[in-house]
Amino acid sequence: MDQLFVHIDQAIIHWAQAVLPDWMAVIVAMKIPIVAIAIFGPVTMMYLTLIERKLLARIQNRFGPNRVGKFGLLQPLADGVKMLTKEDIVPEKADKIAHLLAPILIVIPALLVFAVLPFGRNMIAVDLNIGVLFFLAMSGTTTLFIFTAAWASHNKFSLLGGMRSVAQMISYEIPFVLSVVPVLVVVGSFSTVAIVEAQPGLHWFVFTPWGAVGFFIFFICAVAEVNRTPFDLPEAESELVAGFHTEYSGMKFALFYMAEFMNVFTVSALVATVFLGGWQGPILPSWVWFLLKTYTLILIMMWFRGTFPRLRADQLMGFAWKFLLELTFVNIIVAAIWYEMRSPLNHLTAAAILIVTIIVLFQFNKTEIPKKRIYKYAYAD
Amino acid sequence: MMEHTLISKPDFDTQTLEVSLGPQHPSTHGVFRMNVVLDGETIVKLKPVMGYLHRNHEKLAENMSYLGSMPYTDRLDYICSMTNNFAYALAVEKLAGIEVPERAQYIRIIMAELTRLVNHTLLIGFLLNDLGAFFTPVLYAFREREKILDLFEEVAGSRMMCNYFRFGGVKADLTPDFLPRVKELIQNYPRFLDEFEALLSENEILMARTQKVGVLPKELAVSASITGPMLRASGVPYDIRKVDHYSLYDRFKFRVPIGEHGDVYDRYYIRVLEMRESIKILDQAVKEIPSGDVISKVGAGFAKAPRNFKPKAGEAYGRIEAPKGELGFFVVSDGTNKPYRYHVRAPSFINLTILEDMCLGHKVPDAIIILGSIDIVLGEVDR
Amino acid sequence: MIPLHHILFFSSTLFCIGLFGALSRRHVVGILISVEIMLNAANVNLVAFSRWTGLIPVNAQVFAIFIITLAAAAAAVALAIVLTIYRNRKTIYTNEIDLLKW
Amino acid sequence: MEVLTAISKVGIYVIFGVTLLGAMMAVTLRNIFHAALSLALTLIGVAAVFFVLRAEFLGAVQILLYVGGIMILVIFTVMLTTRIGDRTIPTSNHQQWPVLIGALLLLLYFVRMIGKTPWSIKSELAVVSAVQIGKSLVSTFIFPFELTAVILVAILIGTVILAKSDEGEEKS
Amino acid sequence: MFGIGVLKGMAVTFKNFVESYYKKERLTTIEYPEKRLAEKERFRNFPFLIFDEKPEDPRCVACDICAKECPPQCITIVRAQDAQGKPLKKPATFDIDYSICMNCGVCEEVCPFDAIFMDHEFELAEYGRFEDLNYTIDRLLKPKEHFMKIRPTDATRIEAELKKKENAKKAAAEKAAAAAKAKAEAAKTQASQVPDTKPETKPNEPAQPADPPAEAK
Repeated sequence: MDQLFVHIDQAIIHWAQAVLPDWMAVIVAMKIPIVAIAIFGPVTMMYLTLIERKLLARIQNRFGPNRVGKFGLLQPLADGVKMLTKEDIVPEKADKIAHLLAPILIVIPALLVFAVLPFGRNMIAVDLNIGVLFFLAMSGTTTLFIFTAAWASHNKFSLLGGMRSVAQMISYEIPFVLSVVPVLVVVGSFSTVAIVEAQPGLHWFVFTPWGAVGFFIFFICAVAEVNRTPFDLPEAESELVAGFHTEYSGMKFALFYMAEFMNVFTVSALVATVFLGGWQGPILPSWVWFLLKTYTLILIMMWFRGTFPRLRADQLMGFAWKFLLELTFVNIIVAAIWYEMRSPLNHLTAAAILIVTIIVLFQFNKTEIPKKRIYKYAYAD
Repeated sequence: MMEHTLISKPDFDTQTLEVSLGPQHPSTHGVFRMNVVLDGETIVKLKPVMGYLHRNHEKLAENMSYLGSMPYTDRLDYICSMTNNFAYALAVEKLAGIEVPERAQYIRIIMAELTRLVNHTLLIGFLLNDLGAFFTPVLYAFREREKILDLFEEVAGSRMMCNYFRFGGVKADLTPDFLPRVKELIQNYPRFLDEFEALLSENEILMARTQKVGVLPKELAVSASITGPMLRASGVPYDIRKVDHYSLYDRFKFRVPIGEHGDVYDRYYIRVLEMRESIKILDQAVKEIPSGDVISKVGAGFAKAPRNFKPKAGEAYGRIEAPKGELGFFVVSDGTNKPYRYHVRAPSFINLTILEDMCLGHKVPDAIIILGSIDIVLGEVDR
Repeated sequence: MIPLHHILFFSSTLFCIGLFGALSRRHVVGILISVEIMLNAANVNLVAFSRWTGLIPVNAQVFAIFIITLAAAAAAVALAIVLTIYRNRKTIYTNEIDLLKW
Repeated sequence: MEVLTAISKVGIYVIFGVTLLGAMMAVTLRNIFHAALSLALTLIGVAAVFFVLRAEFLGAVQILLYVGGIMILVIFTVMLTTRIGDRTIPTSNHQQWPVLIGALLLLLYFVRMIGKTPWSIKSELAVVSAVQIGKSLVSTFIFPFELTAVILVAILIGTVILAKSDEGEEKS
Repeated sequence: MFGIGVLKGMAVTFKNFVESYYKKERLTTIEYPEKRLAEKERFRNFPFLIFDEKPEDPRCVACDICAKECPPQCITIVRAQDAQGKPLKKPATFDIDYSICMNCGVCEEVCPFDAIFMDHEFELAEYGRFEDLNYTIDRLLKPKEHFMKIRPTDATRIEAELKKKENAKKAAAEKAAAAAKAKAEAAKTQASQVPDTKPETKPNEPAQPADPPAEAK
């Protein structure tokens, strides 16, 4: 069961070698993972939208889409058709080329990043030896394309949304990148497969002290990187109407939507790979473990969306620069110390240092942490 | 130095940005526009623009019999139609000197307090919606509001446009299973409130977003004749139920919560505490409600034939503690069956006048939640 | 694989395009863009040599990394200067910024 | 199998072509916003060239730093300095043609010089991994590494002061 | 920054999520077209006219009180006339413009003849905006039984009152008839002093079938 997809892959390659000329067979062999990702990406995106709507509905005690298809299962298809048939309005004074280019440019990195994720034991599209760095580089480029979308649609609201989103993405990119460094220091290589192999059985990194803190920071920054509540400032409906994608409709809006949800999947997949031991797990086949962990993280992100109000721009920045960044630096040092020392002593020292830093950071941010209030009553009879 | 002839004239010279939020905007509670001048993200100038929902309510009332404009008062503050009827009925009864039997007074108080629960629950839901919580609090609020609206429909015939009050009492008596259902509601509501508070009150993001935002100082509140929860959140203990003792409010024991900072968080939390007090009033009212007829003989006659209800010439101003503030009706009669002058003192309109003073220096998202915390309904603002 | 001199042709053309841009652009940011292109051309050269001829291939790549970081730093300062020029003189066209003091 | 190598060779030349096209657009387009975008295209093209030359670490760093960092700076400056609805004016000043000729001459000289010099090509092509770069950065190149760190901090402070002080001055 | 309050909030939403699967009072959505909510008795939607036996003679006597009292003035009545042009106690046309009516129930209260009541029917979508929603008399008329079906308590109360008025009218009619007969006999006895014939048929004399003179009301 574990190597199911790998056997399918081999079978296709054997069939291709038997039938096609050899160079064609090699091309087919290369193309299988690409086709798999090209199907897997959009399909996950479609069904993630459905899962999100169903989950949020249940949190709010209502049913969620159940009219189209048996339990609303065909709803994503209906949305897709609607998006395709909707008229595509381009504002008259907008920058036509950039307006068209932005959604395409945003989807490319979202798809490219799938190549680096280890879906299961030797089920990875391209085993780059700079896997994680490639992922971070790709997610870095989305900032630029979001801003082109905002600037090209030539409207005040999207401009404000664009500026906010760039500021947020940059200030969360640094803790995002640096919180992975401890894992790289301990594993010694960028490649995602190596990282997963370094967490055999149940020795996931999340159970080490620096791993827990790293997981917390990495997950928070991942939520911010993907612009989801409580950091969904750029497309804050209540203030900026729809942030940078106000002026998009029809298929272009669908592309933004697709990119957002694919990012949600890939980012939680990376968090699962780096901190929760990718496809490592006791009994179940490897790819089941991988999907299980990724989907729990996605459900947590959706749970956030159902519960939290939005952070204001300056609080959001303050949280990144004045809390997360310092914690990441200390985390790197603690990981190094943990790596050097042996036996249980390292866990204790690492945990001690981390707790001290968290307390100290809380003291520094005292002014911002709100206090509970008690209220008195008049006319108390 | 010699001024160069510049090729391109910059229009970004003062770095300020003129943005108009509304009238077609997802979070302005109806058709209300704010012309905001922004420097970066902080608000430099804010001009509210109203009047999109003006329906000429007061001129209409002058060409209609007194009872004819009672259904129109439901449309003033379309969330609490019962309290609008209550205030109008009080004003006309003061004008014409009509007595109201005890049972009718109790029914009126029960309806008023139920409307207060509906209004405050809805407001907290929409305030959280402006803060960005994606519809979860609103839908919890709607789930509870449904129970109360079912009670209204059972008694008055319509969920939101009740048209239930008549001069001298109420249109019809309570249905047999109205009181048991109110008792059951009184049991469950505190449990819902505790769950609502657990979700919201200690939520750090909410506290961070709303504390010290949109502070309304006590003096400004009093001088701008602000009334209702906004005034009490700024620390002024003024509640018309306790000041005027209208209807039978002095028979019930209840307290009035007071805030000190007067910011958005206080206004939110005062409304939660007020809901708990309303439940106490409902509890006592449901226990002590006497039997008897629900409308005085005189009132029933006029309800049957409103055209020959000719109060003697004179004027009267009846006011109540509506969920949004002091809702008053000023009625002037010249002896005919049509009022000579009819004016509504709308609380949200007057509370809206100081929106700019509270928003200066804040960011755009803060202006949205300050507007949300004032609790305006455009039907009442524009009349 | 392709021979070394093809890559060198590519990087030199890239360099010349950057040079042309740097010298003929009227918009200050345009000039900065061209300078970035010239730096990239140099990087390509370095990497090509490290791959084909370099004695210690690592040095060239480390050198390329230093160039990238310092290019980033230079770009940051340059753009800050451009902003201040714009704020004081309301223009970012090179032929209008010809006074040493304002 | 030679079909595959032919395809990959064509692929490399396509990357070269796209990068050069991007560079030319970046240099000649009138609308500065489009020029910035084509610069992004050039940078990504150069990163692709690094990948082709088996320098993945450098390619990833290039994308991370250049496209993720410097491009944002360029776009921000472009946004802050142009007016919405600003009509584009001729981009190049009068020295356009002489510079073009000079650049072409220089290019010709480069090409001739590259063609003539006998490159001492090693037998097997070197591949450098991220670990090697990391180690050498901290061992042989420790001094430049620290120096760059100092320079970066200085620049950080400098830029903030440059941009910030005017902000304050303008206000008073 | 992230403290306990945030976790408590998430616990609440999780509880809601889980309970909405098995707790009845959590999940209150009713899937409208298939399942419907029980209608409240006093629910008032648009008004309708009521007729006792035949749709030709509705209870409404075209007294125009409801048209005058209606706040948005959406009722227009034209009184019927017989051949010679004498106005009759029946409306020729009685139309309510449903697009203007705000179902406030004032017409039901002020109608002295209990002829107009508020209906429970709310699925009234039409295609045209102007004429379609202007309900004429034939679309407004509904039998007494419909009123009894939708509003039992009010219907019984009103039927009782009508019955009482009916009996009072009949009794008054009989009294008047008896008085007239007594007067006639007195006149006859005075004139002929003939022994008065026992009108044994009087007690079980059937009520005149003709409709009682209206002015007795």
